[in-house]
Amino acid sequence: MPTRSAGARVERLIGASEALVLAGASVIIVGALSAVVSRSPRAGLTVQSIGVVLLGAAGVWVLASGHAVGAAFRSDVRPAFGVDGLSGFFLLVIAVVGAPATLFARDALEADGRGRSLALATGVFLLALVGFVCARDVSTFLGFWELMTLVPAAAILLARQDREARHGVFVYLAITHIGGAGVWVSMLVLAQHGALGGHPLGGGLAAFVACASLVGFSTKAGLMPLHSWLPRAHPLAPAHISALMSGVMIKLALYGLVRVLFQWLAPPGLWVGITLMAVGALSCVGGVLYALMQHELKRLLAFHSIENVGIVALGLGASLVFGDIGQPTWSAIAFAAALLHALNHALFKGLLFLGAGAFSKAVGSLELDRLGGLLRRMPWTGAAFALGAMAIAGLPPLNGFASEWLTLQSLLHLGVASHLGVALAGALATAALAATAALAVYCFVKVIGLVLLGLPRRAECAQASEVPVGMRASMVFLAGSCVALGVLPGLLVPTLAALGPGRVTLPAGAGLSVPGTGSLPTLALALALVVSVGVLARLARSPRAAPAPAWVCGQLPAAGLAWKAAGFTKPLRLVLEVLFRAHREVQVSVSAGVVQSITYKAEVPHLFDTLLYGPVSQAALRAAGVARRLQSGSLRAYLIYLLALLGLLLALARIGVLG
Amino acid sequence: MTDVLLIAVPAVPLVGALLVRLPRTPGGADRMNLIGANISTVLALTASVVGFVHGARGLHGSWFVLDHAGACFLAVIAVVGWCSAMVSPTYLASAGKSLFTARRARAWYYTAFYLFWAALLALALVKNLGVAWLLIEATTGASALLVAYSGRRNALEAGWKYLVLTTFGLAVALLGILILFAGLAPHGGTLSTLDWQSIARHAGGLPHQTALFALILILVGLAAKIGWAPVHNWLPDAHSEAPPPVSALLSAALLPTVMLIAWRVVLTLGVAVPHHLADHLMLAFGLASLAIAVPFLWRPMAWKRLLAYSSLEHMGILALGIGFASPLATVGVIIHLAGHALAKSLGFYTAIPLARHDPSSAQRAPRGLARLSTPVAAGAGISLATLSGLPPSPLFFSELLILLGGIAAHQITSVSIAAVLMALGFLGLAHALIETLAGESHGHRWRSGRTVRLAGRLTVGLTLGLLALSVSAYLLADSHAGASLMRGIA
Amino acid sequence: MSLATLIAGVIQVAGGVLGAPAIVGLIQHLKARLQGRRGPPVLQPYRELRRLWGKSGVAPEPHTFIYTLAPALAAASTALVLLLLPIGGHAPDWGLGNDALVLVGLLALARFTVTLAAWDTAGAFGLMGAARDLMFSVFVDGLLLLVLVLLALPLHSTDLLSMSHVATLPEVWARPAHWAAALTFCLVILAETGRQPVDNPDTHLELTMVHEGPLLEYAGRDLAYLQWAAAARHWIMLVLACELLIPHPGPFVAQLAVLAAGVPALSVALAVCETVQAKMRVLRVPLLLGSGAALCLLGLASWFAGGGG
Amino acid sequence: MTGAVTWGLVVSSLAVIVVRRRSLAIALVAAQSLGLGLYAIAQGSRTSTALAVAGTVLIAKALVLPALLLFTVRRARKERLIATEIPALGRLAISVAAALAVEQSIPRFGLAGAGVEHAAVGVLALGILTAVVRRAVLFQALGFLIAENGIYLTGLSLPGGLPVFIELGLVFDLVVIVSVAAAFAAKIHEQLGSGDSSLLEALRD
Repeated sequence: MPTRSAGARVERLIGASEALVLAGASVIIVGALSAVVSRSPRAGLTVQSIGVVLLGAAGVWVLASGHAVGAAFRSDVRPAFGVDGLSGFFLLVIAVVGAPATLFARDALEADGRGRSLALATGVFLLALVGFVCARDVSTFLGFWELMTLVPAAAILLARQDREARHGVFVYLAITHIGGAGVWVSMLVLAQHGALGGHPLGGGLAAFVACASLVGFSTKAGLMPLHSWLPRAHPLAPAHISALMSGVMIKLALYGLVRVLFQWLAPPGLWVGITLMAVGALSCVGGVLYALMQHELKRLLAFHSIENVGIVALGLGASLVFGDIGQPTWSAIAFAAALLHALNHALFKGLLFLGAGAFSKAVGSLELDRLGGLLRRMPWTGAAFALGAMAIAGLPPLNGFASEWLTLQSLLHLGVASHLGVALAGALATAALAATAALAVYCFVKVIGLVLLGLPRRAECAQASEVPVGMRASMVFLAGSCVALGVLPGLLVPTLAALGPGRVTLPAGAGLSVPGTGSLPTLALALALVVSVGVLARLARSPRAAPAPAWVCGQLPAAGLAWKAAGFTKPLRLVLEVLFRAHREVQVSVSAGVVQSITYKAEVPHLFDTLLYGPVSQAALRAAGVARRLQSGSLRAYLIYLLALLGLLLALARIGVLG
Repeated sequence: MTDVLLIAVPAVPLVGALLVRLPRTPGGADRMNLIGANISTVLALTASVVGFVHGARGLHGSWFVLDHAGACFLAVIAVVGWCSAMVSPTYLASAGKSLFTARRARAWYYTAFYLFWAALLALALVKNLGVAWLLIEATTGASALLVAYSGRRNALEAGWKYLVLTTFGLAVALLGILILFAGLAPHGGTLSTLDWQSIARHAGGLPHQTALFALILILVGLAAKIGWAPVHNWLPDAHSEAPPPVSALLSAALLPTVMLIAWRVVLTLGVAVPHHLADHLMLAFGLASLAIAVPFLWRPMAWKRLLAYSSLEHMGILALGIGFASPLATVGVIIHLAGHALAKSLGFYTAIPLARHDPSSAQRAPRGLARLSTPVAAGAGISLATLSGLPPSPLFFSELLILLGGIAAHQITSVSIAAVLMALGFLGLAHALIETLAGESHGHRWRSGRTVRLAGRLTVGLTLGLLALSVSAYLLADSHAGASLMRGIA
Repeated sequence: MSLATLIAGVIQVAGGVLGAPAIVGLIQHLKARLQGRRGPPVLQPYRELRRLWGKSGVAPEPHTFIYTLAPALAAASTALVLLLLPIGGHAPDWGLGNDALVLVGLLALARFTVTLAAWDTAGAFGLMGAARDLMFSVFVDGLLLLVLVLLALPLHSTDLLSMSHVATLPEVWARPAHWAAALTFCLVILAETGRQPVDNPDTHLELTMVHEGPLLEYAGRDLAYLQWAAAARHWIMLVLACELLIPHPGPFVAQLAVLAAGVPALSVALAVCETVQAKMRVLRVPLLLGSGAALCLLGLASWFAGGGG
Repeated sequence: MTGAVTWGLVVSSLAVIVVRRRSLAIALVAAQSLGLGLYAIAQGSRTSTALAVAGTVLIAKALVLPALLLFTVRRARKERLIATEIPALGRLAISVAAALAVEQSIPRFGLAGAGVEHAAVGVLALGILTAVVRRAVLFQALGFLIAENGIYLTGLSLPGGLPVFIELGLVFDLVVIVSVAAAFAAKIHEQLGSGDSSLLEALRD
């Protein structure tokens, strides 16, 4: 009896969640279309957000119930859709960013043709993301994979057509497509060998597929050294599209990687995990280092996406390595850590990009050195932005800390593993991640300081006004969920660990109690922190503080004298001169012995562009130029080609090469 | 019944070629063209339907064979030819002086056009290698005149190169055919010895050397006509200088149809040479064409020249699909053929308003169409996006199927190289797409004249066709069409 | 809750809150003596705290709630760290766990708030110090984590209690890995407590300040919080050193004795070090810390060379 | 007889490559075709159809086409080849070498005699080479005729000869192509004022 009733309940669940998925998708379609037909995109975007929420609910439902709905993965090319636990989780990721993003766009987009087409693009983008997660056969998978790349490009071009935008979009498409060849090859091989259908691929081919998929997916995920498109493309897009790109799209590339490495390949061997960890370490350190040197807010945030994707990759790599050295529990923990960080990054990076959008709507340019003092002018946006910054900097008691703690723990336990090589890798990765966290703190102290605090450096900042309620609400929602996940990560982690290899079950609870650690009781920590801060602050309030100007050697504080990004990061730039190769020029124009003006220009070149991408593309173009000489225009040359081809083939046949 | 129908398929345009000379006024010629085009198209489409309905084993007649593959090609040739015929009056109206005296120009154009079309339609049906060769040579004669129609110096040059290169190539192919004939002479040295079926039947008994050299000579010769690298050099010139309707017919119908002949040669003669040599030759041609196309696609080019080089790329992809010789790849080839035909002809048709409103577009790459004219921009954009294989275009699915088939045929190396080359080629098309639609454009919006309206109508129609194609490709890719497509031929 | 844990809890709180300033006082006194001055008495810090507690704070223009909350937040997070520390291998369960990484995170939070407050007042000197402090923290955190890896080797745990248990095992004496960790941790102590050669806490020249810089604007109880937090950081580091690194016998009482002897001894060592060492160029510090990292990796290798655990 | 014909064919093809005047070259090609035609008639004297076919081919190739080409040349009287050609000996050397290379790499494929096979393939190659080494567009048309003659020789020496349909079709195609070529040549003369194919290099990348 109970089993039957349980079965019936499962049936109900499945029916319900399937219905939710369909409903959500169709509602998004309706929203996308209505955005075009109606005069203003607002209604359409609202509908889209509803649809995304429905899909997220379906995802959570599947994740919680643990019963996949729809079709299972299949190796032939018959179209199929379905949702299992992993897809459900990523549906949740899509939803938690998609809903606020659409809500934000509702107030951010103008009610003109461009606004309407952007709303349409947003809807299509959401559908592409959802479709990619729900695809269950190779052609659907690859189709939505490509769409997922293209729609943002189209959205960028819809928003702006200047030279910079066109070039950025081209670089984006170019790099992702060349890398995408890896995805194509690996997916086709997997499909053709029945790996999607549930017979994991092993043997020599598996290594090839692993390499191809690593190249392909990590290009799209923006892992170094294949990241060069990311800091170009993300800043160009409209804020809510950037949020979706940075928060969701690059995560879905990792979703693909997880599918290939954890599900469709037989355990591929130690080297894959180590490689993934190396790439992850490079990405997180390199990403945050370059982020520190940026002077434009959205570009800085884009580099931080590289950093955080790197952290996720570290977790996944650690999980693979643990699996290979026979520690299923830690393998599952590392896996859960990676997924949790993916979700967290989606939350706070979405929040930060939306905040950047709000600032640019309020004051225009996002040059860090020309902002300031916005916290007083835009309290809601400012506070939410600051919270997001704290979260991405990995500070307790916010969500970034929870996932980075879990990742660090797994790396550290890799460091105490029983092989020297693995242990060294683990120790180095641990140190790298710790340094990354500290660098992130450095970077976001700089960001908050330059954007929100101090004196306004521009007239617009002095009269900036708070953005409309819809935009505020979306940011507040994201900030709230950052806090919630920071306080209650334990509700999610066991589920995620169960998705991972080994199907390990962890003790549930508000905080994270992991064997081999001193446990992270997030809730208690948060409460203790809040209470003690409250008490101490209350005590500090009396006697009253006396107003006084800040101490700048007796002068009055002036915006012109205020510190800028370059100055604040100078110590690090000097220490790491070798890496940054910064060059600067100071021009002092003196006339009649009096200094008339001093111009100072300094920049940190992106070494990957100057040393890797630049030369390669130059060489390729030169080679192409040489190859084009083939079309010399001389008919006689062409006839010689004909004779030569004929002679070559005949000769080959004659000497028996062609059998 | 079928015999009559199939005789009529090439005969009607042949008659049309003569009838269009009767009317004295341009308008009359146009009307005659309209009638002839509609009748021929209806006949050809009926024939292809007949072929689909009971062509699983191929309908064999006195001079023709109609199988699934042939039916597909027939349909494509019919549709593209119809579109080109419909477009021609608008082109002729907007075109300036021509190779021929103004009074007879239109008549000459239509005559050559219909001869060309008739030859193509017949080519999809013939069951005999020798006859096929004669027809191919005939297409050269007819289309060379059309290529040079505009009479400009460049057009003359292009036409001349086309004529010389392809005729020499075909001479080589003919030598191959004669060698094959000599080899088959023991089995009755009559014309029917060169029927596909008899070749297939007796190929096994051929002396290995004879078969090998015949195959090489025939493929090299046909390659010069198909436009496979490295003997493709006439292709960009001819496509970029010919009148747009003719370019469409050349790129979308002529090249694939000649490839059909090559395909049949490979299928029938391939058994006589050891370890899939024929397939490997196809793969070599395919990869070479892809590789050669890339550096040219990377350079900003005049619109039609860009399309021409993309034709080179797609002929390479088709060659790959044929060379992989697995059912999935074969389905992919057919879808690719049809999708490429629709998209490419759409692209060439948009060149008409382009040339009308922006004469410099014959030399420079077009820029910023989106701001100049929505229908033209839509046409150009959809055509380029489809040609670069972006979803949801049919070419996306066909390329996927072809590569999948390649892996099924254990050609992982070729598949990987092809995937990378396609991605590299995509760079060029993507750049062209971005600049064509969003680049800086000068001048104010084009007013929607006749040519622009035409572009709009064609865009709508062909886009619907493309969508239908992709839907069917997406849903029916896994059906067992592939096997029958491959079997029916011999 | 056993007697041991009760005592441990008392010492956690009392030592951290009341004892910490004494360490600073002791170091300053000894330093003065070693330099031949009379110097302030050991209890000077308490007097200063009392004085500050009576004074009113300063609200510089411009500032936001961040400036206002920073001292409380810094003090609070430091105070929470106190509750994570093992005392004599025991600690009461405050419900906060005893994880080493949580400790690191809370210290980072304190640093974050203080440096942010420096931005809030837009004063140049505070930012100068903040930038340097954050730059150091990059290397210090990496180093600290390496030390933790080494300490977690024997029992595969980052729980501070089990780590302190490691130090009581007899074989720990023979472990190069442990000594490498100990040596490296000394560098971490110097950096975290802001002592020479990394920083000079007694400087009054704004241009050379690191930890003191962001405190410039503060007065009254805010400053009291911050100064106490600085002192508490001394306590935390020294207690960690005694508990995790100085090998010591197992019994609780003995461990307490070690603690009672160790903290003053280490303070003396700090004072001596400050006297003999000149302040290093800011840019040289990372090199120093880097050498520590190399040492840690050697230790790790030696652990496996020694057949692991 | 066969030997004589093949040698005549080869020699005349080489001569076309060497000679300077276009009318002379046309005459040589006409002579080639004539020889082949007579050979065909002599061979095909058994059946009347074969005779008829051979006759038509003879007429078409030995009379009509040369006449057509000569007409073109006459129309473009004021011929001035700007660019200088490769010296005659050089042309000869290149062509002979390339032709030998090609025909040596073809194995026996079952014609009457090895000599004929080599001659046929060689002449085909020489036809292409004529188009390569000579600049004038007219020679490219002639080259095609020569190549076709080589193939025709193959056809003649096939056991049982060529099927009638093919043979007639060949001639028909030949006429079409050559007349189109002649038209082109005339137009090119009109526009460029010279038949120098090296002026036709405007289309390039």
